Amino acid sequence: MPVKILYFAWVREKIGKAEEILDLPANVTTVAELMVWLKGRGPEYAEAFAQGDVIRVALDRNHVKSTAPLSGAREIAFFPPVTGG
Amino acid sequence: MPVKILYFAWVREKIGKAEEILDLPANVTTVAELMVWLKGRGPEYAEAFAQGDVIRVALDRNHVKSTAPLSGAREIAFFPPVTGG
Amino acid sequence: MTVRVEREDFDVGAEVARLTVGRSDIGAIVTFSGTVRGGSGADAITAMTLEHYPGMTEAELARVEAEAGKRWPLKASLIVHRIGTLKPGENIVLVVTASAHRQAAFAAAEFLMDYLKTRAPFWKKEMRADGQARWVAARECDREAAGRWEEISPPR
Amino acid sequence: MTVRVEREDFDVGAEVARLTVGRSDIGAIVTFSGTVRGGSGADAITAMTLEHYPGMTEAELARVEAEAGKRWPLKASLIVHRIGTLKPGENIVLVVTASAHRQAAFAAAEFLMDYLKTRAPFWKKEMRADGQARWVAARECDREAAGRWEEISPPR
Repeated sequence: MPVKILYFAWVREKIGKAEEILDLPANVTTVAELMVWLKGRGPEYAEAFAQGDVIRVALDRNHVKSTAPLSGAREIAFFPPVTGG
Repeated sequence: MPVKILYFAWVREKIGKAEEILDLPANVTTVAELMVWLKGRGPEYAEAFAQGDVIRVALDRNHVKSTAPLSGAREIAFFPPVTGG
Repeated sequence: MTVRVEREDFDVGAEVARLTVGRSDIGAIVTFSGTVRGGSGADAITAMTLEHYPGMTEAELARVEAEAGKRWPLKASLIVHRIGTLKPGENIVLVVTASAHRQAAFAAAEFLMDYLKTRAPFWKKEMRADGQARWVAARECDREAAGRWEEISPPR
Repeated sequence: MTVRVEREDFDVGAEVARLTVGRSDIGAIVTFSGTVRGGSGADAITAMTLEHYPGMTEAELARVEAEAGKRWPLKASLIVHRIGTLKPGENIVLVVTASAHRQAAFAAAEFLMDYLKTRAPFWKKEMRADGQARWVAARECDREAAGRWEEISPPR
């Protein structure tokens, strides 16, 4: 099942792209597992996710914790802590 | 020593005037004594000051308690609790 | 730091613009506008008249504003209070506070309103739909709201 | 109850007027405007760029606004957040809350700002006077400010 992955702010800058469509392996079932898997895709990913604990995640546009199951989300976004307002 | 006395809101309406200049007797030295003395000036004053404890006082444009000495104030104002804002 | 008592209406946007024009040290601006509520049923009103104590009002508002400036690091502040006869929906009072950060601007605006409500010599008289006129009674909750600032030390 | 994300500037007075026109059930209107601070010395900035997550931003702001409407008896509310490149002194965000009484309007405006700061997916990048660009770091005090609402029951 292809999933749309979005990157924002410095996560986007480090990875060098704003979004991509990826087929996730069957054994990637949580946000944390997805981050580990993405790190393996290249040094730019490894650097972006080096401080994985500061990166925030949204599944289908809802904030979730990194322990959350992917639960068939179609759109997954990674970004730094928000700084609006 | 003549003193200017001001009345506002329903105190003014009950007394029927907004201000007057009065010579206070020497034995009227506190706000509370002045209120008692004013009550004696006529039924309109008696009615205005009937609920003396709800009436607020300012001496020379500063809020004071009814126990305050008049301390040579030149302008004394009586009014209900304020309701601005 | 400005205080005005006037009959004319105010425009919130114009007042904020005047207070902040050309400044880049302000990060947060809070405004409070108080307006005449029309009420309904037996409490419906057709107008409200605001009387005040000229001279003392301005002095009291300036004292309240100076106290806010001591408690919080304000970059600018403004109090405008209208007098005369106002219709439901019309503006009565405007408070504006500007600071580098929002916490100070919010706290100072609340403080100004709480103190203004209990210290500034204004009195409201309502003209009711049934033809009666009535002086508005002071609200106990306003005294309580003002009282809370005497215990809190300011978050500087 | 309205949420907008846009490039254009807003006018506080016009937004308040639009929200309250023809209404006499509102007694209190609070606005919060956040503006770009220019900083000074080594921290001087020449511009700030705001990036966001289209779709999620609007959804998150609407959720935050709906939550405020559940906690306080609001008559109207508005959130406007700008995106794009802004200069020091320019507006970033506007929150407006309207209620019968001031306590609800103040509390709801603070709540909206605290939640917006920690939940709405916006990111600021500063262009510094020394030529460097830098993503603004999240402030711990904003997390704490939002956290306090989880413990307080609303003053209804």
